[in-house]
Amino acid sequence: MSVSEMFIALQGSLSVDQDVREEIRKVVQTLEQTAREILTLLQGVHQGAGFQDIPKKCQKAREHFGSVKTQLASLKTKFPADQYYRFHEHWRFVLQRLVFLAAFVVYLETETLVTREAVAEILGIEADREKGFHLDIEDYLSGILTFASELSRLAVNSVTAGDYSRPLRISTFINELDSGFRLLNLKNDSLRKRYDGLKYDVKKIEEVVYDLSIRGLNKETSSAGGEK
Amino acid sequence: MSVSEMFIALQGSLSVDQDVREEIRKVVQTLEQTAREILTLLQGVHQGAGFQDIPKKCQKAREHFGSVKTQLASLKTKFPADQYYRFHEHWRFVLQRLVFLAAFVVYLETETLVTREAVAEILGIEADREKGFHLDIEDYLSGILTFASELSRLAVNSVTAGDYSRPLRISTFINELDSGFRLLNLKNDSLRKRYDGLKYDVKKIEEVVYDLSIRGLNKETSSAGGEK
Amino acid sequence: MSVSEMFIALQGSLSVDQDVREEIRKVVQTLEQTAREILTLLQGVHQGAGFQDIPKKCQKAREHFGSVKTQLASLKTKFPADQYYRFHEHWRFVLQRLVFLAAFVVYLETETLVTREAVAEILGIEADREKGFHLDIEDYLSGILTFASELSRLAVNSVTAGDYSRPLRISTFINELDSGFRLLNLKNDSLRKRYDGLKYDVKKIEEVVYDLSIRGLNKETSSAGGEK
Amino acid sequence: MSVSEMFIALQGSLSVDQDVREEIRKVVQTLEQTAREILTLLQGVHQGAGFQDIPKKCQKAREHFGSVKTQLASLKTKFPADQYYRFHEHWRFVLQRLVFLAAFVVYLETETLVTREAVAEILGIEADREKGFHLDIEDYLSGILTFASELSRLAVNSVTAGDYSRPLRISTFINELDSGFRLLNLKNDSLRKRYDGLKYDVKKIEEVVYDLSIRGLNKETSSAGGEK
Amino acid sequence: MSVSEMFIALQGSLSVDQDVREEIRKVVQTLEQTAREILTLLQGVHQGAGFQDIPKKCQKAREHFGSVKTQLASLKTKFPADQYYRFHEHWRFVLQRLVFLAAFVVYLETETLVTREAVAEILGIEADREKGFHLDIEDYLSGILTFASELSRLAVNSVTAGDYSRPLRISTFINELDSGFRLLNLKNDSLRKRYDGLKYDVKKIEEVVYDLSIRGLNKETSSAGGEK
Amino acid sequence: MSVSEMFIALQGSLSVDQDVREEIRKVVQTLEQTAREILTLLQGVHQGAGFQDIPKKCQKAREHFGSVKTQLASLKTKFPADQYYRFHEHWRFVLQRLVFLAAFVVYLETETLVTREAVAEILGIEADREKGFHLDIEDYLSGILTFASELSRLAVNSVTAGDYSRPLRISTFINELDSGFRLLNLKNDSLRKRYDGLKYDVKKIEEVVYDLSIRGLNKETSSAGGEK
Amino acid sequence: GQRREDKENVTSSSALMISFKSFQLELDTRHDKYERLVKLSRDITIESKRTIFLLHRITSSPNREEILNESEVKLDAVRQKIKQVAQELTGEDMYQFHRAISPGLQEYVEAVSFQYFIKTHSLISAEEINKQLVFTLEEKEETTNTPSSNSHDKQQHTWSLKVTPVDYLLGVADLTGELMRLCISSVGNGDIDTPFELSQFLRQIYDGFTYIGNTGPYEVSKKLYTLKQSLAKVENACYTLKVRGSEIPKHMLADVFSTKADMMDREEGLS
Amino acid sequence: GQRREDKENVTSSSALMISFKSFQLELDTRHDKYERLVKLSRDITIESKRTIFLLHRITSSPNREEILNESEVKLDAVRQKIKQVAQELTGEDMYQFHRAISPGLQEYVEAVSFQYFIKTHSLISAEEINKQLVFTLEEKEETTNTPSSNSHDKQQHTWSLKVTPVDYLLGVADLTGELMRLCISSVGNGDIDTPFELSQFLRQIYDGFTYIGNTGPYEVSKKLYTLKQSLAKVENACYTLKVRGSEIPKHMLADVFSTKADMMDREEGLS
Ligand SMILES: [Mn+2]
Ligand SMILES: [Mn+2]
Repeated sequence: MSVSEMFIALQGSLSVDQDVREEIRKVVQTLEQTAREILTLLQGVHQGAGFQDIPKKCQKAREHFGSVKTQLASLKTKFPADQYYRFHEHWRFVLQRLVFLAAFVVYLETETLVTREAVAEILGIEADREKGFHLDIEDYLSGILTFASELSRLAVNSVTAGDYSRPLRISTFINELDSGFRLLNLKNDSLRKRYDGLKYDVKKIEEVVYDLSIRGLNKETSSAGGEK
Repeated sequence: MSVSEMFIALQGSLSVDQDVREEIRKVVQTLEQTAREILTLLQGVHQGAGFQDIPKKCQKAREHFGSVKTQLASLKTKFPADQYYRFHEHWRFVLQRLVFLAAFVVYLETETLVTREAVAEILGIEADREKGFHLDIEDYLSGILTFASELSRLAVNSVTAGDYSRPLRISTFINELDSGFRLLNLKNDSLRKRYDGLKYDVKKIEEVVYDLSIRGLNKETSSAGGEK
Repeated sequence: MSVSEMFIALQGSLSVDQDVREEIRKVVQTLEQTAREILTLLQGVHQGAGFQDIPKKCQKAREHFGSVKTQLASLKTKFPADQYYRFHEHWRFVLQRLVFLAAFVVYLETETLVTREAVAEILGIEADREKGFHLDIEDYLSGILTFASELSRLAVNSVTAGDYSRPLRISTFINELDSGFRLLNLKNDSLRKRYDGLKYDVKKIEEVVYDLSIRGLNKETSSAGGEK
Repeated sequence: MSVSEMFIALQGSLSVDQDVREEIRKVVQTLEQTAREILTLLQGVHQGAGFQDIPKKCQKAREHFGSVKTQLASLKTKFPADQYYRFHEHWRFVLQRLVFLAAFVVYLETETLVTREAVAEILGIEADREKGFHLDIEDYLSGILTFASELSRLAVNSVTAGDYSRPLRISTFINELDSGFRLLNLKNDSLRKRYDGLKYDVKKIEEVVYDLSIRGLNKETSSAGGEK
Repeated sequence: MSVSEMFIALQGSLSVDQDVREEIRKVVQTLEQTAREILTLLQGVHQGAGFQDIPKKCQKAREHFGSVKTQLASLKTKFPADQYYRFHEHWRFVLQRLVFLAAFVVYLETETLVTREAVAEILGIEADREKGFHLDIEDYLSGILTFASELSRLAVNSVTAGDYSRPLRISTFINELDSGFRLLNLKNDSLRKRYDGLKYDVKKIEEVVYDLSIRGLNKETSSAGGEK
Repeated sequence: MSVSEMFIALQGSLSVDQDVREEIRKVVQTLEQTAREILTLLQGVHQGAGFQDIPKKCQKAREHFGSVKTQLASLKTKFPADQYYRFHEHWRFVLQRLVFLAAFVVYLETETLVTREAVAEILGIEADREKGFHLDIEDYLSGILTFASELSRLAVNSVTAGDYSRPLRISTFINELDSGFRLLNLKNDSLRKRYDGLKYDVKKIEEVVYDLSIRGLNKETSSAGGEK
Repeated sequence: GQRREDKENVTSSSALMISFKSFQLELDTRHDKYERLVKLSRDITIESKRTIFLLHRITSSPNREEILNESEVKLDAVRQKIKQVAQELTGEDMYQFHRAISPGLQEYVEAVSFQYFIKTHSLISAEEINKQLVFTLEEKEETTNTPSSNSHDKQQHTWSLKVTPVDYLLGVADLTGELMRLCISSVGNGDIDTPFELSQFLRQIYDGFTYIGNTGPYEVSKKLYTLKQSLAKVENACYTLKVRGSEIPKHMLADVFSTKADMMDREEGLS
Repeated sequence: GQRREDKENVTSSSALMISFKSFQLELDTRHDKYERLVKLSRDITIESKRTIFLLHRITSSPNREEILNESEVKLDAVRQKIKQVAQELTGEDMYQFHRAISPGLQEYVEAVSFQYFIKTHSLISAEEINKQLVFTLEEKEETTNTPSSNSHDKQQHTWSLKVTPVDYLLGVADLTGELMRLCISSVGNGDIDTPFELSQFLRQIYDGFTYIGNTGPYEVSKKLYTLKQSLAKVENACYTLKVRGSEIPKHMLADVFSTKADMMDREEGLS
């Protein structure tokens, strides 16, 4: 094989690579679009009237996750199964966002932390690398941290909406989550930076609980709204 | 044509170009000066006494926008209409700032979001690219984001000034704005980065509303000022 | 118009814009591909055997410029004519490269400097800004500087190929070019920096001529190749 | 004059120059040392107990400024008066820092902004360029901006120390300062960039005032410390 | 004096300063233009026929230096004499270039090194810092180094032009210059870096002399040109 | 020990460090001065008449090395013996230069390569790290490479001076040196870069020998000069 | 050609070649050692970082002792690595290899000073750190680990390493980041004493660095900005605690009795 | 206070804590593997570099074979390290750890392609390189080196690694620098065939990279400038050889007879 033939072949594989990336980018864009729609849906929770119809919002979000599944199913056909990490950068951001959204929905429904396996199921992908297109653990954790930050906002806004019991439950929940994260040895990367933010979310929620308790509001039965 | 004749001709074009830029720079400087004056005027809103005479401040600002119109009218005479984007960098910063100021004035007057068309009218330029010297969409959006950040400051300071109802209205408004932005599919550029800042403004305002509501202050009739 | 309606309209414009850019990018990619092919073709000139068939190589290159014309013709259909500078960054690099290649071909054919008008014609675009899709002066000059640097390589390799008369002609040519550039009042930008490199090319070619003349080789009839 | 004689003469001038710089550097080092001591002294203000003895700290700082005067007096003997800008880079940093420190002391004493003339007097130098070793305007402004940033820290820590009235006074003061800066037409240089930071200080202080006012603390007589 | 009055005064000074800089920039641009013209004139020396009429070229260059004098005379009226180093950066580049050109002319005329005093006279400025607008030593040296590099080009091209005796004289001259520079104790700055380049010029010229001597050409009476 | 006491102690050790460095810098400056003088002395070798009195030049250089010894003896008293590498950067450049100069002298005297031990002795320092202030192997090698580059210049200039046998001897010598260096595994640092230069020196000398041999000059007894 | 063969006659046994062969050996030995030290430094960094994470898991008295013990075990392991570094540097000028080991040593300083602060609420001194970096052969785990087998006549040997003042400073500068994290966590855990204590301590360190200013090397000055930000975060946290602690909700006195005790508790914490 | 103790009730045995413990294990395992691969990559880099230095010592036929053999031994050792990499990556997605091993693999490509060029005067293909990176357990040195002791049932195992096209390209780009060095050395050693051959070869590689242009990743385009400079150096060297070879010193014909043969020799080299 001559040198120029070799380079033609190399150029060939480079352009295949670019085509794959282009295909991936397109699917990822539709995923981002769906994710933005789910987000807009769930953002309604924070606003005055929003607290009443949380279950309805969750149900609607669940429907959207159906589209997500289809889009992710399409995504995994775009590249060889054993080259997940070759193209990882393209979808890691949107996947983290979807984890956040799934965790938020599950929390609103059951006040529990969605497991990695459960998210994977919601998204229609694998939890386990060996089995195919999966959810990387760092992406899962990163999404959970975004969700934690949303919880501190939820605590604040539920007080505004007159629901005084929710912040306490959130406090218990986020404390357990914090204990979980403390078990991890993170590298100095973006996950570490986001984990540092968790402390501020915990702090904020603690402040809300404090505000309620010095006013004796923590013992009231929630007067207004709340879906429970 | 000899080489040197050719280069003499080229130099001719180059120096015309440099003169145009010089002219543009001068007009832009006067625009910046006027923008700073409007800003100083509107900053007064944040200070104690400022809440009383918002309408007067707005009216004064409107007068300044008259000068802006004249200056922009002068600016568009400095270069051929179809080379807007050739020189765009020179005025884009000041135009964004003027959008922010116009949006602020309009909000203070009517608590509504100024449209691109309305800003264009205030500035005496076109909203529509085809019609001539216009307001680029991204510059409009960028100015709106600066304005959103000013709103969170306004929420804080209106509480200090004893106006407890305004923050709630601001909160509703900025949530709507946030939903609007979520409809956009922004690329990974400076606009996207600035938009990422919006969520902090939203959160800050929610916390102000929280502070009021946990103290029952949202139910009080605002004791001091407020133009409504 | 509600806020969300307004943003939907804005998103409409933004996505038109993104589509235009996407279209432009695609055409530019094919242009780059063609430019690379012409470059690979012309690089053959530097090889020993290459000096014999310069005319053939030039002819082939001319054929490729046919494709370039078609591609550029397609490019200009992708956006309104008065937005040239809005999207200029997309094609400026490839256009500079095409100027270099056209200048190289013309030089190999006739040992003259291609004018801006002539390049424009080769590329099937306008030399005059007013007339439509044109060749920006700075892009023209930038391409010419790349070409000048190629000339110093040509001087060296023509000697290696046994053509002893060419370097002297190149030397005269590049001196004229250098004088031409000295007529320009360049700002301290990238073009200025690139122009500073020209003096090294001039010097290098002078040294080649020196090497030949001190050995009396400039007086010999060139023994090997050379198309003249 | 032979070439070597000429170069010996040149070396003579060069080494005089180098000696001057060496001398300047030495004095500047002692100035930096004194400035660091004043800084360490004034930083004590931020500590709980520190708020009680602000007057004592200011008095001590004033004594240190005596040394500064002597050192600056020595500095100006090191070079001809008309070469101020030749060596400006050597002392500009420390001078900015001294401006900050003087402004801080004056503010702690009288809650006013030190003028350029007053700083010059504290430092024993001229405010007026024509009169000799003076304080450059940009250095003055730069020092004032550092001081503004220290004020936001002071507002926070005075609350922690139980002084609830000071933040309001600081807020009024920094707003005035901000308006002042808006009168300046700064170029796009480091000063402009630093000025952009001022708005964060303004905002931070407004939030402190907000925190106090929403809790009704701004109306209390300050319980702990405060020198007033 | 109120804060705003103070800042208005400051702005007054700042804008005086900006106007001065604008004025200086304009004069410097015309200086650059003249310098480019002299350069073009002298570049002719390197080309074939150029060696014949060196004296004429020098005379013409001398005339251009008349314009330079006028322009520099205008430059020094633009700012107070004791602020030379405040604005030094604006003209230092063009002044270095003029030193180079003056040194080249003087060398072509007399094969001697122009002294700093002599350059100053040619430019119509002072050699002595105390006396007013002067030629900074480092700028003088920097210009001389540019000139040295031009000499190596001259040596090469004089051989091409058939003048075999000049390189030897250049070699002696540059060796003396090199020894001169070795008397200087340069700091690790840009001048030092440029001086490091001198040794390549020395070496290049020695190689030219070598080329001549191994071919016995140094003993020939120069056949072509040479003004001596 | 309180925190502030600790920092005072740390600051103490930092300023001791700075003082040591200042002392070192001073001695190094005198060393550089001496090195420059030796260099000027030895540069004479390259010029026409210089070849006659090489022995005298070497003797004079030897005397200067006496001063070097004294200065280096002073240098080693400036810091603790076991912290050589802490301050290495300060003197490594001048030491490399001195190695070059010593190697050049020794070569001119005996046409042999000075050993590391021999250089150390000439400089009055140790070859062995354990014994005290020593010559680092990389500095030794770096100096030798500078010397090699000087040899190629010597080969060129000895031809000019009419000494045709020296280049051949230099060729043999540098070939052996090159073989030596090829044994080394260098890191990608400055030594590696300098070693890459050796190839060009070898090449240049080979070219001189070629020039001589095609003219049959390699068999002549050197007609002019040469100290042998 | 003939000339090429000539070159071969540069016999590989000439004096020059012999000395260059020794240079080869010397350089390779040096580079190999450098490389081994880089690897050790990476190990030290990683394990130190993990120790810091471990220490952040302290939230209450029950697990406090346990974690402190565990951190001691981890730091002992790190010190064993440092011992290997010290062994590599026996008879060497440590500054020659300083760049290889400096990152690891800084991280160790950070970890060990963090542990020390948690235990004693004070700053460990450089001397204290260095005291723990003197190693003797007698330690039991030595016998198996030493690469050289004839450890017999070396039994009296000791190895030691001193962190430089600059490494110490850089480690302490990074410590402040960990202290800031500890502070924010404390607020989140309802612990309101620690933040005030930490702000005092951090201010002392900040004042110390201010005092040093730019007289140290550039790397130290470079950390000042982050240090200032950490201090600001801690000061803000204290500010928030103070402000909210000052609030007596006059307008809403429900259930005062039951929360009174709790509030008294808090007030104490602030004084 | 009471609240603090509440937090302890987040029992360490909750489902959440159990899964986070497994996350800790997973992350630590991943990071440890990454770190081991970084170390292996460094080893591969260093030994590859030394192989390149060794190959530059080839100057003539006598030592040629010897050096080639020695380089083969060295490269075998490097491949043993790569085998360890391959073992670490068994069952993994190699792209997950690519950043750790890429520098080493690039340097190996550089070394092995340099050796290949010296042997065959042609460019080794990526396929050829990868063929040598398939390892089986049967190799004799295996039995001692394998960390896992129960190698019994693994005997049929093979491990392999593929360098990516980009790693291959980056290695080849660096190869051109070595070829340039080889060219200049050749001139210095009086070998005038090699430079012309090298210039042909380098031009082909250069044309290849030009053809790829900016369609590859940024790292590839970044090397184009250096590559162009290397080519210019080689072309300049050939130019000089040609110019000086063209010179028949008409004015000085002494001793023509004895040098004639030598000159004819040179002319041939040029044609
Ligand atoms: Mn840390
Ligand atoms: Mn390499």
